[in-house]
Amino acid sequence: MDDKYKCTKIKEIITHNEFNKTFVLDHSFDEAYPGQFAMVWLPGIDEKPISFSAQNEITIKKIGPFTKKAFELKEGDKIWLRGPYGKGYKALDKPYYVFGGGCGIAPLKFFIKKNKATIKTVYLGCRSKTDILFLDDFIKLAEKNNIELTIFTEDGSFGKKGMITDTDEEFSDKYNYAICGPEMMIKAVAEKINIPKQTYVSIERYMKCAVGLCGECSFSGYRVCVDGPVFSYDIVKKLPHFGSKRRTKTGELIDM
Amino acid sequence: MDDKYKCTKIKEIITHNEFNKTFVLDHSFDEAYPGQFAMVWLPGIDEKPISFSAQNEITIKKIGPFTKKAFELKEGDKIWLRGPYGKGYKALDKPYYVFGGGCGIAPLKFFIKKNKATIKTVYLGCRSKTDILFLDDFIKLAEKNNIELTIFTEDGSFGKKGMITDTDEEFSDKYNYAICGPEMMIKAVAEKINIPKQTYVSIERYMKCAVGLCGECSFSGYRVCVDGPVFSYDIVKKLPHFGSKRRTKTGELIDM
Amino acid sequence: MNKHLTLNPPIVNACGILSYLDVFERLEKTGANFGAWVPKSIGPFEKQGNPNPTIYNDGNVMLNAFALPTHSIQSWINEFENTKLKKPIIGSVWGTKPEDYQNIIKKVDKYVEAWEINVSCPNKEVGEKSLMESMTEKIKDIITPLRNTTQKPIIAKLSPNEDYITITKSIIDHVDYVACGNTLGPGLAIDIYSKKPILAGFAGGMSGDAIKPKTMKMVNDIYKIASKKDVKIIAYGGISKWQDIVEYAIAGASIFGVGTALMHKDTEQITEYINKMWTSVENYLKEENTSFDKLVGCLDG
Amino acid sequence: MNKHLTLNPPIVNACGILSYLDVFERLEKTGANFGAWVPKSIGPFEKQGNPNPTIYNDGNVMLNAFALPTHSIQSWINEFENTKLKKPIIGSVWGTKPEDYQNIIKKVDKYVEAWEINVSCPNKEVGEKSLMESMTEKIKDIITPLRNTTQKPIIAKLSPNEDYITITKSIIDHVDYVACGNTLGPGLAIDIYSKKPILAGFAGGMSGDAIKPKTMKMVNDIYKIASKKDVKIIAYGGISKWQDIVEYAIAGASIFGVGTALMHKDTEQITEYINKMWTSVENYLKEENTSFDKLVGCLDG
Ligand SMILES: Cc1cc2nc3c(=O)[nH]c(=O)nc-3n(C[C@H](O)[C@H](O)[C@H](O)COP(=O)(O)OP(=O)(O)OC[C@H]3O[C@@H](n4cnc5c(N)ncnc54)[C@H](O)[C@@H]3O)c2cc1C
Ligand SMILES: Cc1cc2nc3c(=O)[nH]c(=O)nc-3n(C[C@H](O)[C@H](O)[C@H](O)COP(=O)(O)OP(=O)(O)OC[C@H]3O[C@@H](n4cnc5c(N)ncnc54)[C@H](O)[C@@H]3O)c2cc1C
Ligand SMILES: Cc1cc2nc3c(=O)[nH]c(=O)nc-3n(C[C@H](O)[C@H](O)[C@H](O)COP(=O)(O)O)c2cc1C
Ligand SMILES: Cc1cc2nc3c(=O)[nH]c(=O)nc-3n(C[C@H](O)[C@H](O)[C@H](O)COP(=O)(O)O)c2cc1C
Ligand code: FES
Ligand code: FES
Repeated sequence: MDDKYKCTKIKEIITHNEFNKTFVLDHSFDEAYPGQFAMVWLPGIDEKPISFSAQNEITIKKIGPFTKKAFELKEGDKIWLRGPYGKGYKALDKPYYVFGGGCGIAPLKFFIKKNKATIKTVYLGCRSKTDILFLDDFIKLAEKNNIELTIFTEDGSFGKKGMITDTDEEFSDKYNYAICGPEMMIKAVAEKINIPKQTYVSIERYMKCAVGLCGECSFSGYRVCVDGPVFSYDIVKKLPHFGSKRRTKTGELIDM
Repeated sequence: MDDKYKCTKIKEIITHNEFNKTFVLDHSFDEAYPGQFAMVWLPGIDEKPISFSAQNEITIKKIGPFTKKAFELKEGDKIWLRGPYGKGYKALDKPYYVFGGGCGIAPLKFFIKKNKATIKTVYLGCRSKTDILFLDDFIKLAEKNNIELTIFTEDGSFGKKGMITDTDEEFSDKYNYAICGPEMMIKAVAEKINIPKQTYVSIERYMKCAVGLCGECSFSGYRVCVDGPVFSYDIVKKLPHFGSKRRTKTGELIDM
Repeated sequence: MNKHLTLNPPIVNACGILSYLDVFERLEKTGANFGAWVPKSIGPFEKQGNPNPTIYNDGNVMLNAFALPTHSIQSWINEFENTKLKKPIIGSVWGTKPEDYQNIIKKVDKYVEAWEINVSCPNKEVGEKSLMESMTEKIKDIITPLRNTTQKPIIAKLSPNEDYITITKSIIDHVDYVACGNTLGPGLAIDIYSKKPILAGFAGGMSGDAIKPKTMKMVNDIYKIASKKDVKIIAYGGISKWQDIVEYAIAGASIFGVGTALMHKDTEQITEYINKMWTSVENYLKEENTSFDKLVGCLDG
Repeated sequence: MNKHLTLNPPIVNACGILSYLDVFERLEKTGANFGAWVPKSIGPFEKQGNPNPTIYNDGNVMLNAFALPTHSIQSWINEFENTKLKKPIIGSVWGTKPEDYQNIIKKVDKYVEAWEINVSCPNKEVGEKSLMESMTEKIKDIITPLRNTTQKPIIAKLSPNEDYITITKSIIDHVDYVACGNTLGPGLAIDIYSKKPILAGFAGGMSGDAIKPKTMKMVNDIYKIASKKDVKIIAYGGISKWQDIVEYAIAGASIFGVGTALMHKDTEQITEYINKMWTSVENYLKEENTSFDKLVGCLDG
């Protein structure tokens, strides 16, 4: 198996808000499944892990030099990807509750589209209405497929006011749970659900090779690029680095 | 595709006569078909092309240093082969006449066993009865499968006395023709048949790489290892090197 | 008398692969039977190495141009202090001058069972010169004083890209092992749509199956010198199946490092892969009615 | 003013591959569109080279230790006299001393359009020393007098295993092309059941996809020197798909030799393969809205 780049063109750019854009690609990564990621290369700039938000889509949040450069791309520009990499969310025996926060909403859209019939409930939590990526898609998906959709915004500008953890639903072991979002949100939601064996969460760490060789993405010894990014919460909750430590570009282990 | 050696053991040795032995191998080359050959390696000695006489069998005629060494091998000894290589005899639409001379009888036994139903007639030509390799097999094959078997010996010690070309059968284009044996015998038989488009013959030239790279086995520009060893006589008869020239180990083109 | 390690099995990770103690611990917990662990090369000062892309696998050859990222010696010591590893650790060290090597070895010596002296990384950092020029004299100056720095076995990790025979002769009395070798090349890969080099570091060291015949020759060449001096060989280069271990053993190696072949394998897969590798070597030894010790260096040619 | 060939397409067989004029004729008759033909290197005396096995393909790397079999110059001349080839011939020549090269070139000069000077074969014949030691001075002594021996373009075929930058600088004023490069290594393959080296010649030059990144680096390194002196580059090393040609062009090459990739292909298959290769390059040029001349050496890094 090689790790060659696919050089493709940007067919369309969806600007969600100041900080989030979705790039629709000319090429469809047919093997990709939700939760998996690509290494996205901008020649001469850098290369970073970005999750698929559809087989031909990636969604990027502007936070630093690389993502800033990505935001300068126009429709028709070339973009380079290798992958798909890692383990994603699997369709399992029991129906799913899905929890998305912030930029983590994007890969979950992919998951829900792929597994419509097995999704019971979707929870989304964002600061404000403008932060809810793919809001229209979620509403449509929910209506068409009889999925319960609950949205929390911190400022109350859409759905319920509050945090995603403010729900008072009781969670039962008749369901599976998929969570994607910032590590603190994952921790809060997973603890609230409290069924770790049936809860799957996505973890981010700094990546160099993305093929399991260099160890840079180590998350308490699990290499996120090959062992993850999606893990069972049963494993994650016991790991000392969870919500606490990450490695930098030098390999140093520091507090998050 | 690699060209690794299969190291296998000699299960059984059939001594046909002073100059011909068949080595039955532990390993069966399931992809091999009649007319194809292996590069047979004796570590520390040399490596030479030898045709398959069955999927797990090679038949060797002692004529020089390499084949002499091969004759010293015992049952249970290791032997190394890479292949199968080249183009063999194909099963075609029309039934076959098969002509074997000398050591060329061995691969034809393989061909007949594989294509029993499509063989009409087998002609074998040898100096003497002891030179007829696999005589019992041929007799049995002929009886069971309703194949006509005609054998010529030069000394009359078996079958008809004379050369294989002494037959007065008329050959029609309702049949295909397979010939294997010394180049002069091939020429004589093929001319006698005189239906070049339906006649297939096997050519030998000195080989080094056996994978089409070095050009050493060139036969008027056809590389015997990949374009042959089995060719349509329609091609062969026009080639200036046929029955006339071959390259030596230095690559020099000399008279045969 | 030279000092040699007893590793069971004699299989280690290649340096720069898996790299961190927590990754090794995870593999030990999962049951991966490596004989020792080699953490990422420790350097004299903190550096990030090259930006991404740092690797490129074209399906035939792996290129990497990490250019030796390393964190501070103190933060390495913190990791060593806290490790629960059961198998021995072979420390790898790099520097730009002999004192770098000595300083690092002194500070970290008590945490490791042997020292691998990396004098062979072919990679450069963008805009920098080569990190280590493998000139014979320089390598000799780095290696020779180390007997006074540490009591642990010393492994010189040499490059297949240099005149390794001359280098080996110049250091053979001061080492217990020669490791053959580091990555080959370096090589260049170009993206035909951006017309730029793929690796941010421009060129990168070649590894994987593609380099095996070259390293095999290196092992055998050096074995002929080393075996007369009680110096053993560690083989690094394209080991991906049990047959490669046997082949390197016949050529003269007695410890085997696996690097690029671990690509694309998760923790469970590495565990299964490594454990099967050594079992298969043992089966071969039984079938061929020989022993590992007899195999080492028995090449008949 | 240097002399350059106009080949259409700029694709040749690598020397030692296909080798004989009758094979080239057969390919021309079948319609294979090579731009020129390179017959097997012609040497100063008849020799068989090594016994078999002369090649070993482990699936990742090709090794060969033919060790330059060659027949007499007179029998080469007989073949040249009788050939019906339409495309130009690039003669390849090897020797053990400068006079060997001059003698052969003088005798065969009228049959070829250019001379490729092989000073880079890494193989040895059993029991012999290396046929050609690629020391800078020796290569310079071989190449420099040739301008007085022939009016045809001179191609120095250098080895990736030597200090090719120093060598290039020493000969750059006396050549029209540098060919990069010959086989890498050499490498060693061992049979684990006989415990013997597989090649009768012990070690063998490495070729195929596996060596491409190293030769790519060599092409680019030498292009930086050669392009200032009107010297062009021929690339040999792991060319197996049209993308490889584009990549080598970006690195600086303007003629492309295909060797190991022709393995396992019969005459029809080579014809289809080669003809498709160049068409695909032309499609790329169209899509990228560029020309071949603009592509050569345009690496942006
Ligand atoms: C498996 C995986 C999937 C990802 N999917 C997406 C995605 O779909 N969309 C998206 O926008 N981003 C995604 N990311 C994160 C993305 O890779 C980083 O945001 C990006 O590398 C930032 O690059 P930069 O140069 O713009 O900013 P940087 O300067 O590299 O980072 C800016 C800030 O973010 C922090 N940071 C950077 N990378 C990470 C990380 N991996 N984990 C934690 N903190 C980090 C830095 O410490 C810094 O504070 C993913 C990361 C991983 C590991
Ligand atoms: C495709 C192919 C299939 C073959 N199948 C068989 C087989 O099934 N059984 C078998 O016994 N042999 C077969 N041969 C021939 C076999 O390879 C040679 O007999 C063998 O190489 C002789 O080796 P040696 O060292 O014993 O004798 P050498 O000393 O190499 O040869 C002895 C004599 O035979 C001549 N000779 C050697 N090789 C050839 C050749 N290829 N063509 C014409 N003359 C040659 C030499 O010029 C010399 O006069 C085959 C050859 C080819 C090319
Ligand atoms: C991603 C990567 C990083 C490496 N980092 C180091 C390093 O830090 N120190 C070192 O001595 N060798 C390093 N190497 C070289 C390996 O240890 C090994 O010598 C080489 O890869 C050949 O083995 P392989 O073919 O099994 O990968 C690295 C190799 C790779 C592929
Ligand atoms: C079987 C074989 C024979 C070769 N013989 C010669 C030769 O006679 N002269 C020469 O200059 N190069 C020779 N070479 C080297 C090739 O010309 C070429 O430089 C090398 O194989 C790299 O190209 P490739 O990867 O496309 O095979 C030979 C290579 C092979 C594989
Ligand atoms: S990024 Fe290298 S191991 Fe995960
Ligand atoms: S033996 Fe047929 S081309 Fe080499």
